[in-house]
Amino acid sequence: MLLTGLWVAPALAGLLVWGMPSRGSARVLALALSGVILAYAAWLIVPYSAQPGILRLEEIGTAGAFGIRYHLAMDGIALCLCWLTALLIVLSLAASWKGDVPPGYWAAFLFLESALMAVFTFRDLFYFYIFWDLALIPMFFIIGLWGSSGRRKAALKFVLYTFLGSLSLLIGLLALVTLHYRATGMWTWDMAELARTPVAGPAALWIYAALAVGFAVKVPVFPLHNWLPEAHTEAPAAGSVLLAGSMLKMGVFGFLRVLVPVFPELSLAALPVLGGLGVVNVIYGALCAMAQKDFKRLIAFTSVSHLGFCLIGIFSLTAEGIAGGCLQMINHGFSTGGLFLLIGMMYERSHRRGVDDFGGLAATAPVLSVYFGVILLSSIGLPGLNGFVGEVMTLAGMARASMPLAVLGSLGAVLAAAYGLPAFQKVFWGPPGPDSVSQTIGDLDLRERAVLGVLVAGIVVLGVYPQPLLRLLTPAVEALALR
Amino acid sequence: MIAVAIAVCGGFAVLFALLAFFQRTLYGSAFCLLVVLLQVAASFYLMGARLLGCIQALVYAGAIAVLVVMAVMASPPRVKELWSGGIPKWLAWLAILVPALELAGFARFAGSADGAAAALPLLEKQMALLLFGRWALLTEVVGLLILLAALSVVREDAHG
Amino acid sequence: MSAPWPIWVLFGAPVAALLVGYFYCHQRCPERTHWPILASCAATALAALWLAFQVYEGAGWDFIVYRWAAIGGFTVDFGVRLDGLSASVLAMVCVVSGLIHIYAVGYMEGEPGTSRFFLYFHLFFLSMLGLLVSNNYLQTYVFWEGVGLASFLLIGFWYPKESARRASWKAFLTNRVGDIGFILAIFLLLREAGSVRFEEVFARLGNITPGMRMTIGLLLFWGAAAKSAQFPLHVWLPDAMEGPTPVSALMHAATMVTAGVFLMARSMPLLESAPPVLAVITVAGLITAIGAAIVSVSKRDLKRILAYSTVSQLGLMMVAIGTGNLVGAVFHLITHGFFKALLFLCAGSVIHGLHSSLHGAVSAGVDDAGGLGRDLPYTGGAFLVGALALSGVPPLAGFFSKDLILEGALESGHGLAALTFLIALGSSLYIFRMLLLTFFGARAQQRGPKAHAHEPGLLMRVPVLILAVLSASAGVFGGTVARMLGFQPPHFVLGVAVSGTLVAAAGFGVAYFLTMSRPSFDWEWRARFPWLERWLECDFGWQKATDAIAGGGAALAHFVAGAWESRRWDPFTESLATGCVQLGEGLSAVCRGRLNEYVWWMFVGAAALAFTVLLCF
Amino acid sequence: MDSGLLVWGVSGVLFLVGGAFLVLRRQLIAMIIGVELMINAANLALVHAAVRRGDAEGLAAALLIIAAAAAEAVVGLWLVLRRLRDGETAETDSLRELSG
Repeated sequence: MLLTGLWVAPALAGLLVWGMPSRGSARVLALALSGVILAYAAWLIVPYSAQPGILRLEEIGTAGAFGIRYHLAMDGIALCLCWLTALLIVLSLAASWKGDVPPGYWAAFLFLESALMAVFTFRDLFYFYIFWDLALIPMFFIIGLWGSSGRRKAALKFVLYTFLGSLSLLIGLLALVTLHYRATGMWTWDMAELARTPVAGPAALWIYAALAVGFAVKVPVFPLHNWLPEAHTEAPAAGSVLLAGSMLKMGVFGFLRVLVPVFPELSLAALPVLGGLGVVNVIYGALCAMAQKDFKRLIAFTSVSHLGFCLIGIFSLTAEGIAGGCLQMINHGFSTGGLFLLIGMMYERSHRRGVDDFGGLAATAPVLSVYFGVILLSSIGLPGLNGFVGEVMTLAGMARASMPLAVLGSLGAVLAAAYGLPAFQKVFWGPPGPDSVSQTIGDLDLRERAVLGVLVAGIVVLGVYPQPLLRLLTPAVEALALR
Repeated sequence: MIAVAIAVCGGFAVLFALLAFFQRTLYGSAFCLLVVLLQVAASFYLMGARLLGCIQALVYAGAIAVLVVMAVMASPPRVKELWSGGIPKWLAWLAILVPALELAGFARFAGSADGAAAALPLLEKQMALLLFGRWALLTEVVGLLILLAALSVVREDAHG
Repeated sequence: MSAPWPIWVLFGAPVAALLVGYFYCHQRCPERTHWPILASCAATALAALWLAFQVYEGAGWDFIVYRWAAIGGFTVDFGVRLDGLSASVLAMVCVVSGLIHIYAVGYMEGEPGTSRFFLYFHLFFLSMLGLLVSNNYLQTYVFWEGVGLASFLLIGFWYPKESARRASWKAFLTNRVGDIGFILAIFLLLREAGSVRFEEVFARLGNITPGMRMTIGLLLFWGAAAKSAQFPLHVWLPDAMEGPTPVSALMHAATMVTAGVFLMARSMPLLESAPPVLAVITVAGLITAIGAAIVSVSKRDLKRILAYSTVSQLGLMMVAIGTGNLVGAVFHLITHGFFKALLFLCAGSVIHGLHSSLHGAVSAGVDDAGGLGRDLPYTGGAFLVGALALSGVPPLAGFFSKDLILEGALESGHGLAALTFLIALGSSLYIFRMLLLTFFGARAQQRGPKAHAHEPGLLMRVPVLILAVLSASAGVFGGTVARMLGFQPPHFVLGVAVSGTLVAAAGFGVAYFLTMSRPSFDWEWRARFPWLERWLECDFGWQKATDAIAGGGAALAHFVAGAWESRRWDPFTESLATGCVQLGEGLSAVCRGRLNEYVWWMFVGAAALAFTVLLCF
Repeated sequence: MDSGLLVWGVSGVLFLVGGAFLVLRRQLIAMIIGVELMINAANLALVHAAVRRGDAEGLAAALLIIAAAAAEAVVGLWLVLRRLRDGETAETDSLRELSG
């Protein structure tokens, strides 16, 4: 019952919040319930560490029609991602405290959380796919209803683009299951069984491609990424935090949970293609970020770059590469989540997002500039902070797999500095522009400092001492490593 | 023997259907439809489903075809192609001649050994039992359907 | 052996000072932020000296503090390693930075944001310490970038100035380019040797292929070249003079830039196992040293002359490393730390003194500061000591360390020795030119405004005095440094010593001739050879080349983001959507509203369906 | 005598003629007549099959179909008349609302 609670609780909370009469009470209840869920997720470490390895808890019900079985399981990677999601939900709800929004806004976030938790814990591909698509709906409303000017187009583009991806994923899954049935005469959607009898022959390649495209759309991999900048620019601050912090990880999680175990030898062979795409992601994202004028688009492209590192890590298929990929996912949640919250706060005060609209903030808002500085440095991978840990381990893993890709990937480090620091210099050190609003921006109040304080604390601790998190990930990662 | 009779009825049904199609006026088409329905009722009867044949003749030919003719007559005269004088003379004569021929043929051959179609009382009894046994619910629903149809028409006129 | 407590003081004191400084002083009493920081400087200096003494006595530590990350083939533990090399350099760094911290209190008085300055200053000091005492390459890399970040913050301290912002950004980017080489070397080490710890790497050098050893060595040199401003990546150091003078003194003269040489010295066993790398280092060192010396002679700005002099001296140290002369390189690194810091502090006093007439300019040109010998006798005297030390006049420190390098060069080849002597000549030429022009040039010849300069306060004079004493007497430590590094004390070859002094004297003579006897020479050659001046101004065109590369990168970014992403790829994917819409409109034209047609299409559909069903089963 | 083929033929033609009514004739009432014809064709085939197999369910179904057809005819005619009463022509072209 432990894991079912994890994804059912947010859904119930969402319904409860939705039903609240007044906006104020809905807001308070939402924050309280998300706090409870965070506590519950954190507490899960106790039963998890009681039985190390994969916490196989929920296998309720026998295989129904077509072998669909309600099968949940939690391993190190899923636990970390659930923690990250729960934490980001609490922080983003706290951050959007001042917005005057109907209860539906808070409910949407809680529904999103429930769908994400389900995606991370379900081991049955059927349920996995259902919640994979369900996660889009709340985000569609968050962007569509409470975004900024061009929200409708962005929301529609976001949903259509990702649904196309999910279509390819569905086709892949169906083909996989039927081929498995033809091979073994047994209907099953369970990842473990599907992995046990690998599908051979040319069909496997097509299925692999279909699944890869399905996941690639969600992780924005290079050619399929242009829904991300628009979705981020138009989403409300809290929405972008969740979109970048957790939803992009669904794609990477998909690669990790479905593709690598079910098609080990194809994944090994896919190193130049998908590893190469990861490198392209890193460099392309960084180059685009360098030339952006809108801050949110800039951060959106940095997400593309960071997730490129995740791909590099995972498709190196070495233990430290995959562990680096998982760490990068969590670190990216912290740093990009923080950046989006900050930009949201600056937008709240000045209704402007352009890099040129601000200037000389270091003088007028010192605390804001310190927080922004630390989080931005973590985002460009300064050693000592958490961004660096992920990058080093993914590239070290890739160095063992294929050195040229590692060399190109580490080029991303220079480009990261190239998009991070000029923006910081322009906004905080640069001269206030003619119409820039730096004078009117007041410094952060206590609530905002608390929210960002949590993120900065996470950034510093994960940067200085990542070993405990690594110990948590090791059993799951060792199971996946092939090289 | 019976097959010939059925064939004759079928032939006439087809003939009158084509006639209905090529009639200039709707009035003629409706009339031909009536004849076709009667031919089909005759075929049912000849096939052995006597009760069904009667029902067909009564309900379908008697009620629905007449209803259609009534509808045609009820439509306002200004709609030219609907009205423009009744049905052509030759058609009327033909419509009378055909049943007469059939009745004559039927009478003549009724006596022959395999002439009378083996009535299937057992089959029809089973049908009745079925209708009010296993399919009772279905029959009720169809009955209700007809009631509804009638009501909807009535309701409209009540305060039309 | 358990770690002695002073090692924890090394790390604990700066961290405590930073925390207290930021959370208490910076928020409540900004003007007193430097107190905890000075206290931590004192503590670390004492601890460093005590540890150096222990290491001199033969002690040495290499232990792991905690396990940073370990999974698969990636095991990295943070630890401390104190041996001869790190202890000696650590002592120098702590002493010099302690003095410069005191100097900075006097120098930065009255400046806005001094508390922020001291916090950044001490952050640099902490990173430098971490770098020196780390026991593996990755920890060195972590503090290596920490030092880069501190230099970014400090160069851009006066951020309202556009040039300061550009200089700090250029410094960080160039360092990051270098760091790519360093991190790639780390990955290769992880792959080949399975660990990054110095001990294990040097123990397993045998089973790394020569080719791989060479690549790792070259990559490490690429990283060191960026940090120590060697030939291809030295472009950022002259611009780094935008920062306040204490920053230039501490980071861009004495400590930070020597990190590159320190890394080379640290990985000496690796370099020696790949001889071609040593050759490359020597060549790069020579090019840098000679080029920088020439450019330095042509510069007019006080701090720029010293900046290029630093680049030249670092080139000399790299030459020493290249010739395998570890003692020479490290000892020169230490003595250079003393006298170069002294020279910069004197330049700082001059700028500070002229502050009123410079109307806010950060640095002063030789013309503005001409003939200040009378106004600033004390600073002039200290500068003279520094100049003598730098040019290698006996008995000062420079003579001893440069002599070692000359001997090493002589052993490895006459051509090389000639070039090193040329570098020595260049160094004495540019330093005496600066000395004469600034302090002894007759006021009339200088075209600068009549500036009234005043001697700096006591807080600035004491560190200068101490550094002057150290620059003069540091020569005696040659033997101790050699012993700490595990070599026999150096024996002096009389011939090399005498020729070194002669070269220094020759340099002085030429400088005297160019500045005193024909004072207008400085402006004449610029008028007659304007192309030469432009050429020298931008480091033989290399500055332009690097700016072009950076510009190219930005243009590529704009092309990728603008022309490709937002004008071709995005519209293309959206055109797929609009294409579907058009398709929909086309199909809807079929329903023209006629009922019969609909029925007809129904029939056709039904027939087609029936047909397919029949076909399949 | 296989009357089967014959009856199939008749009901087929009847069905097609009904279809022709629906597709080709312009008047609404003609379409209703067409529908009636098609229903009868189907009924004829159904009853014939039921009788050959001696399956009472077929007959019962045929009976219900007749009932349903009655209801359908009533409603259909009523719609047409209502439309005619409102002063519209009985032409199918007047019904334009569905055009794309």
